[in-house]
Amino acid sequence: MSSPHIRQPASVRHIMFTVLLALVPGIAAYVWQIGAGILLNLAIASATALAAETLVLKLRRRPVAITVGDGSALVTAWLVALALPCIVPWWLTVIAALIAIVGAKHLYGGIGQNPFNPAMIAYCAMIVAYPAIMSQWPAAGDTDFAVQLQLILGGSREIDGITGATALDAMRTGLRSHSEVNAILATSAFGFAGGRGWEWIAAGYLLGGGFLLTRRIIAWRLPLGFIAGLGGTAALFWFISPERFPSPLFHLASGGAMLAAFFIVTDPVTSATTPRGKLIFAAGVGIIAWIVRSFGAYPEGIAFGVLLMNICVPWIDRHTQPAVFGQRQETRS
Amino acid sequence: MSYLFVVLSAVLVNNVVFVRILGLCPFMGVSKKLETALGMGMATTFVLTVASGTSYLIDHYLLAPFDIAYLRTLAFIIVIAAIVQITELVIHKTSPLLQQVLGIYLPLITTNCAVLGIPLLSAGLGHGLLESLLFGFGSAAGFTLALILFAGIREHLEGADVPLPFRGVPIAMMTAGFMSLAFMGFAGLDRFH
Amino acid sequence: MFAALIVMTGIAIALGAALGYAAFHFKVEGNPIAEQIDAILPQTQCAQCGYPGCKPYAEAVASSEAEINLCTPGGDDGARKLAELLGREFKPRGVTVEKPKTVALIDEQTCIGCTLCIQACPVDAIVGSAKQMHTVVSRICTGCELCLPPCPVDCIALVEEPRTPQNWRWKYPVTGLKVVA
Amino acid sequence: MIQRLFRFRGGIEPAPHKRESSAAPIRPAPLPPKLVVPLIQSSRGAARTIVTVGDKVLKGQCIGEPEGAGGTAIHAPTSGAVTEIGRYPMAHPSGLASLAIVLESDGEERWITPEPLDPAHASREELLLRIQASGIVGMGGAVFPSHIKIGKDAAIETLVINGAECEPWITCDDRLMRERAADILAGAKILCLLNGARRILIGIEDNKPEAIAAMTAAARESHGGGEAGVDVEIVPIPARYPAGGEKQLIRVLTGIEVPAGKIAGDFGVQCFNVGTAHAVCRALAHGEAMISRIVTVTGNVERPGNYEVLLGTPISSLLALCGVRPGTDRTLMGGPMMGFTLPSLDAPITKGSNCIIAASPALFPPPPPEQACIRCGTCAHACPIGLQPFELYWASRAKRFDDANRYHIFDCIECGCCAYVCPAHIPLVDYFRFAKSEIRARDEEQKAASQARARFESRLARLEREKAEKAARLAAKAAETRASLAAGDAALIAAAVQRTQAQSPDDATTPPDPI
Repeated sequence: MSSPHIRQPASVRHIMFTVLLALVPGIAAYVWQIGAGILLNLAIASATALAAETLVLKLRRRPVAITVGDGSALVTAWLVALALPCIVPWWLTVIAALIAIVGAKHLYGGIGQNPFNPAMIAYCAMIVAYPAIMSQWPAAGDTDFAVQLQLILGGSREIDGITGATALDAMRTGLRSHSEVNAILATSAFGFAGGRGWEWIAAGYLLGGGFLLTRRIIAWRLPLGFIAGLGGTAALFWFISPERFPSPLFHLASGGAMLAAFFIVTDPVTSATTPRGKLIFAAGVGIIAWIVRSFGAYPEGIAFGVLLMNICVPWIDRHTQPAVFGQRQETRS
Repeated sequence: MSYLFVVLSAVLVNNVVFVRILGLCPFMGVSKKLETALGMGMATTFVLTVASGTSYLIDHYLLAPFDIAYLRTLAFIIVIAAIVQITELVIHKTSPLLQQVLGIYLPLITTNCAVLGIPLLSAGLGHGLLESLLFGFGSAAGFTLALILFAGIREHLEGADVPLPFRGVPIAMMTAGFMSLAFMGFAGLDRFH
Repeated sequence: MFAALIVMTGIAIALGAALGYAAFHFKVEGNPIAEQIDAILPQTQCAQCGYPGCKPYAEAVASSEAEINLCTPGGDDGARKLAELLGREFKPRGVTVEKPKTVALIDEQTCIGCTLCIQACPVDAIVGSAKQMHTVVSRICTGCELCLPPCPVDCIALVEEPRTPQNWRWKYPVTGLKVVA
Repeated sequence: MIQRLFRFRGGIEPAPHKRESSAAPIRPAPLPPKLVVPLIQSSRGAARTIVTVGDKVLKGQCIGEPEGAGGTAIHAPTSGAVTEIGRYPMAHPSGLASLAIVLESDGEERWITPEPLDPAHASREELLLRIQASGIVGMGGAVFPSHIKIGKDAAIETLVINGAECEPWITCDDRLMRERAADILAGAKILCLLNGARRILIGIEDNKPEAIAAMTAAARESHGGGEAGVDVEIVPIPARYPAGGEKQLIRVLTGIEVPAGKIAGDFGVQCFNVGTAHAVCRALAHGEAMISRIVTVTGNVERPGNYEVLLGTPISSLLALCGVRPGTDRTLMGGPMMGFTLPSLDAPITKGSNCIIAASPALFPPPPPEQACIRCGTCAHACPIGLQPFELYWASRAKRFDDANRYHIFDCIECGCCAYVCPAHIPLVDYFRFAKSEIRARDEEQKAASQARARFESRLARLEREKAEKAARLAAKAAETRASLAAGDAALIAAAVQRTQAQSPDDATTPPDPI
């Protein structure tokens, strides 16, 4: 055995379970505002993820207990479930969780070695493969668990009035038909800041994010960079033309912005690791998210932003290496 | 503005590798190291820009007047092959520095289908000379971008404990697929005005 | 029809002429790749690759005459480096056991001073003169074994370098991750 | 003057565990019957033995002369007889053996007559020679020969005396400062004479108030003695590992960051350990060569404390003195952050051995199994050098040594902060040590290869030249022959013809080549 001979009590397991704990307020708000269907999705995703991870580790003859027990598969599963619409049929959640755990994580060697955020790979794959299902969300104000259960179990999706568009969708469609922002915001899908009910969920994520920040589980530069990138770009265009571009508050309170800010761009494995790189990475995600939301073909651009910036991470890290001890001085003299 | 749009669209929205799925051979072959990826990208950019311009000239002034546009593919192939060869010879002799950077990649470019595909696409889209040049340059820049980013990830992956059956090319293909998925996020941007 | 033939022929002739002109006027001698290959080779000059020394082997590899995995002292590591430099596919050498670095040692009791080993040594690492005992300068010796066959009394042996704190190496950490490699 | 302090990045605050051994005063360790003094004591060179088996030596008598400029002398730790000069296991993680002089003590402890040297009346060269001849090396653990460091001709402004002792468990410098403050100060002033520094900064971690008080009192006293010209300041610094690293301490005290590969002297600063300063004072003012040092013995022992131990004392006998408790599974030399597990307890105490820790699983739990790195960056946060340890780990694990170099692996001081904080329990430092020794070996091979290439090419050139010379000689001879032919020397022709004829039948009888 070699030095150091003492170690601080810290573990990956502790980090992961703290993250799960921090997701609880957001999930509680979700259940309260949108309905309990999300709990079922969380359970499906968790079970699939844990089973898939166990199977892969067994196949590869790697230690199972310690790796499954670290909780990282659960974090991925929860993020997948929270990113998908909460009324997707059960098989879609299963496929998404499988893609995340097996395709995006274990094919690269397991935790810590995947270049792409597994949850976002799953989300993008699903939105590209099943665009129709992926754009159906519970209609605003409809929190009936029985209906959601029926949809999740694969019930017919043809009934109007059960599913509805998200705030981002409504905003897009409205703007495409040349309505003004304020007129669109007055419709029923919107609450006081973002989608009706969704601003409470965003607040829940914000609360959990604050908890993670105080526990130093996540690096503050990542959420800050993301919020600055998304909010800053939105603010700029909103300032230029408030009729055609919604406010930064709307952007930050709708869709998965808060979930992304504190739980997705903060994934240490796939984000940039240098101090400056973290800011660049997260701001890039925010800017791309805004561009895709405003001009692209998909209603939510955060997932694509994350993947595109994941691609750039080696490049960002390479060019933002911090100065080592004594280096700054040397360049000065 | 619209010219800038041609370039941006060619680089990001219709990325030659991730969206058009062209030029995969050098994309997989020369992306193991960042330095070589950069060299390959620069060489391709140079050749593709020149090839786009020349192809336009051949198409516009030779094939069109004689009404033999159906020979486009054939004509472009020999022209591009010859250009690459001549470029290599000239660079080899005149600029040892460029030869060091681009030298071993130039012969490989002859087999890059993107170099043929882009002029053909360009001719099909009815681009003018400047547009053809920009389209060629933009596509090649997109190719270079894809190559560099891919090389960065592959270099990193060399340290990863990838399952044995997936080591090497399989995981690289998977990665290219995921990158392609990411670039789909740009879909629709070129249609927005 | 004729227009097509004429145009295509014209293009072909024009390009052919241009290529011929270029090939003639821009001809270059020398191959800088050989130098780069030579820099990778371990310079034992052992000739185990079948070429008389490292430089000739480098030139053979550069002109695609030789495989890149012929160098025994370089091992798989060296072959991998060559593969990377030349963009060729890496081929394992088959021999997986890496030999520790050795140096030649002359048994001074047995040596008869024939100078044959001195003539064989590619790096002049053996000193001595006729009828005098020879000795190996172990700092310079590359362990190429070329001095073994000429010795008429078999007084040369290859010995492992002694381990000292200076050349002692830390081992690769034993990782708990892999239960079965 | 109130000293402004600077911060270094990173660092950790492990539990200090200093009280265990710092309470009791320094005790002399009893004389062991047999002492093993290795010839390698400094990091730069060995000593050459000047005694033979059977020689009787006195305590403090030189038994090994410095070999080369970097060597330092070694001395007999006690009086007695040389019984053997042979290879013995040394206190090194490798457990390799090295040449050592074995001394059987006669129990009389008869000193050689000491010859003090008054620094005020000696030339710089004399002082340097004396430091080398007294075998003084850095006592902080690096064992760098002091005469080389102090002998550098550099414009030194500040002398930093390192009393930080940031590693947990170790208290030998603490006790030394409490008990021998005056000697340390005197040694520091001699060092100032040698390097021309105008001020002395003595950095002590603020968890050692008694040491700070003792040093402050000594400084006040000596100042009262009228020695002007050199400012002495005792600076309490925040306890934060690795504040006692030379470059970290210099950073904290002066704000100067000395980059890797440079020495502090280039920046007008020199740093010596308190133990070194003390040894300099003993060597010059008292004429005593370095034959003992203070060693902390602590951990899972009955009587932890600090002992003045003769060099060459076997570690096992030192441990026996303190009473090792049951449950001890290994013994560490050095602190728990940077020390190593001793491969053998027969190894002797050397000049760099500051601490011996009896380790038990209760005090030093075995590391939990290594998990995968999640790139959380905790290690980068803790690194005092500002490196990215997870990148270094990634590169070292995959044996991508060029990458490791790009991420400045040789700036790593192996302080262990990264491994201490790692939530995945990765032995990061092990990976870095592995990568460093591989890279060093590769560089050596590269050097050897280019040397071999040069020799091979010059040999080829020589053979070529010899061939050309031979050809030229032959050509000259042929020309001569032709000239004599032209002169019509018929006799010569006849002789030649005869020779040829005499040979040709032989040629005909040789069997044809089977191929």
